Amino acid sequence: MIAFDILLGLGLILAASGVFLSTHLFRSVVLFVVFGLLLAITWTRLQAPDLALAEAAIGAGLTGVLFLDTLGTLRKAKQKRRSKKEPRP
Amino acid sequence: MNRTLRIAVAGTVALGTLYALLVAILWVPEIQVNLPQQVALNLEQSGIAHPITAVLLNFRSYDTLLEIAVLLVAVVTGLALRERDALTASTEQARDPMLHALTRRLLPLLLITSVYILWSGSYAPGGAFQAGALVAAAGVIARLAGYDIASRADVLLRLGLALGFILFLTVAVSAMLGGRPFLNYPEGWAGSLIFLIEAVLTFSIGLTLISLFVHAPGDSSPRGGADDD
Amino acid sequence: MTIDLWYAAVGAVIVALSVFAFLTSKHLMKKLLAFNIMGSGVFLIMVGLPQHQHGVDPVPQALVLTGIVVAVSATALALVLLRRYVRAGGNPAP
Amino acid sequence: MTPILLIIPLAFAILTLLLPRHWVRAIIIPGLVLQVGAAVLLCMEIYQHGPQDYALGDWQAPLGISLIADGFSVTLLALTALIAALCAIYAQYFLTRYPREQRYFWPLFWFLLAALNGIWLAGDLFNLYVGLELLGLSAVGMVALTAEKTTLKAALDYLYAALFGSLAYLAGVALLYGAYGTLSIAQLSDMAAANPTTQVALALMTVGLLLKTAIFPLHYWLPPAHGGALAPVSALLSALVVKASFYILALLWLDVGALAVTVTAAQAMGALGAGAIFWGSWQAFQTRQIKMLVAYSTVAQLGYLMLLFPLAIGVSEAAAQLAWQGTILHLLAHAFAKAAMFLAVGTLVLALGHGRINDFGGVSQRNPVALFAFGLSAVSLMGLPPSGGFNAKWLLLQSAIASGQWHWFVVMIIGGLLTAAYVFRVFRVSFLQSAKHEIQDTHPALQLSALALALMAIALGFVSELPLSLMNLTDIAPATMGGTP
Repeated sequence: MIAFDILLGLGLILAASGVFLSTHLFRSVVLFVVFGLLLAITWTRLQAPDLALAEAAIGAGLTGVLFLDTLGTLRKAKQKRRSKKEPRP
Repeated sequence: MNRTLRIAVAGTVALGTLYALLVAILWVPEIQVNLPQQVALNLEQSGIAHPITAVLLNFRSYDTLLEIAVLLVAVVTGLALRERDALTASTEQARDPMLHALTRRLLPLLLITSVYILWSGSYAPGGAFQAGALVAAAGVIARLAGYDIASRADVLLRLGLALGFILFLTVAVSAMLGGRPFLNYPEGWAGSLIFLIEAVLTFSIGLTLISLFVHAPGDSSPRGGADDD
Repeated sequence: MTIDLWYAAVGAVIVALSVFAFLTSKHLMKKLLAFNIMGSGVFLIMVGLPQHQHGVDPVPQALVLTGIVVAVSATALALVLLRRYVRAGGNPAP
Repeated sequence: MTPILLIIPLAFAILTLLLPRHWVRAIIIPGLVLQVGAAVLLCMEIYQHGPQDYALGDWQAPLGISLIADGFSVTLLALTALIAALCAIYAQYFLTRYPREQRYFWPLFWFLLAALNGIWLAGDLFNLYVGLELLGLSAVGMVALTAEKTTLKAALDYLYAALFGSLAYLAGVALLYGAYGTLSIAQLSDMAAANPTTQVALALMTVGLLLKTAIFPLHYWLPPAHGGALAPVSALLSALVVKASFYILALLWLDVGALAVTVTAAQAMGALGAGAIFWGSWQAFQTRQIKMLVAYSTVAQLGYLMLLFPLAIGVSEAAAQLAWQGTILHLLAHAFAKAAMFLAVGTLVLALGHGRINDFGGVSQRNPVALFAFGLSAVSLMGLPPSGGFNAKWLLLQSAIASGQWHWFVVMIIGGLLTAAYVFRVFRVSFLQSAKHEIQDTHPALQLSALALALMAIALGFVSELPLSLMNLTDIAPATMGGTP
């Protein structure tokens, strides 16, 4: 039991570091969702099932989708800017 | 700016924060007030058997009222910054038949689950916010599959967004008309009123989160012309 | 050490990491990710520290629930602003 | 009575969101009258019966949340109602040029007022967090309304600062709850002792609130946000919004954590204030855009508020009392003067079609009322008599003398001179040079609402006794005056 908590805590820290260290934004967002899911498990360990539910649905789920969606538009905007630049160098 | 300097400053601040927080946590003084005990003692009077829902919608309902105002402010700003053309364009692009079929099965499931979570909130984990998030998830999936919801009917949309807040505020104010304090529930009615508020809130929260997603400015259209009303 | 205190300490580490990331990262999306993770760290402290002292406490759990909803509203608003800013020709990683 | 001041703005926020346009225009004035009336009534009630504690939902703190209406908070409620009313009248005419922004301006405006009133009345630390977030998000929304590239960037920077600041604040709340098990401000100020947890909590909250108050060197977000927003928005932000986080800061240092703060820390806060005064004034002197000048002037004037901490902590009761009174007056006078200045400048920019100070020539002939309002508010900002600003600075100077802290005396004197320097830049150009470009006429309501606010800043010099006697009716004052280490 204790070993599980230690691992889970370290997992949270690792996932958070991964989000920050990753050079690809897409990978950061995926790791962010992983972090959210680990946090949801953590809440059950802290006897807070409501928070586990909310974290999985809102924290990881909805926020993750919002981030991914924005990432898509940012990428498109970048491509558009590039394609605009190319015809007139 | 000078990158090394930036990292050095950030590192110092972060290490200082870590040290301070750890000291504060490890040398925490013995707690004096036992609030969980008070919650337990007053739980019966609150009309709700699940302590967290009781705190959120009765003991500290004022926090929740303001929190819904925060959601509304976010969505009002989102509406103010939306673009007319963004919506139609992105609806066209995403008519994936696979996703469409999947959505058809998934949507009812999500909605039923959200009703269950809402209902269970009065005695077990669950409640308006989690249920609202599920409604929103259903909406987002439907949106990705190409269903057009929560889009144009402007006045109706705004009414739907505000409905939960309106009901909450009305119940809270009507207490004052009966000579009781703001945000008080009439005796014996607390449980049912809270459930009613939560049900409407679930709808409004779901709609709010969906429209924050749907109305987010995209880049699918060529021009950013944004005229409203 | 109770598991509650352990998770509060983990929260402290996460907050410190996010502060570093918030101050060093340039991309506005990454700063927003840092804000969200920092919030989670604060929430862990908020629930873990009192529970370490007197067992399960519904009050901070309810507060964190409020905090999560506020955080998602703020994130959604920030993303709307960010998208609109990029649409207007702004650079998300100044 | 007390919660009425929350219900009015919340209800009008919803009404302005849902009603059709012409209805919205029609209900603004009645809403403002209601709000001002309720604030005045509450002031009178507190004046007659003393501070009130209102248990929301009939749940006593710490289980429930209470609203605390004391002399300090009702003064701020009245200030908010007055300034908001005049800004709203201005906005009704100003926004006719911005039909799109107008739709969403009003709901955000009322939510902003609800957040401000909620903060002035809050008796609970976590509730203050929710209030701060409501305030921050509605302020950011108002800055972003015009959706131009520069304002969007300003709004983003503002939002990030606000979010980071409130998280730091929340971390402190988490620690305090972990240490004492309560969130009630009244209870915490009885219990909070000088231990590491309390001190770390206070430090975190202080950093967060300094960021939100835009105190030097954490002011970077303020000038673009306040300088780039629409004129009525800038006025509300500079006059009221930044004061909310300062109010919480004062509450924490002088009430909740009075036993945990040290004299050294208080002097350090004063040093930040001095830095703000010098840096803000210097930047205001340098900038070429009139709105940026006014925004940097806010950075400088906020510095004076920070002087409360060294002047009130670790000194005699009499000196602390003077510092406290001077700070309140400064807060009020700056709110009136700065709102007037932003509205006046907004009118001038509208008339000229640009905001370059060096091309302000001739504006004195075509827009004399707006320029006069600018001048009157400048008098108060510089601290010249007769004005609220003069009385405030006089009290602060006396407090510095009473506690023998001559260094703060010098800072304030230099600050006044620097203010004069950047303000006279504007006058020199607008009086001495003649018009290069065509200057348009502006609606009289725009000029008059600015003038009304400026006159209030001056009038405060004659009725300073009123807020000060109200302020004595506070729960905070005794702890402040006696609670020095």
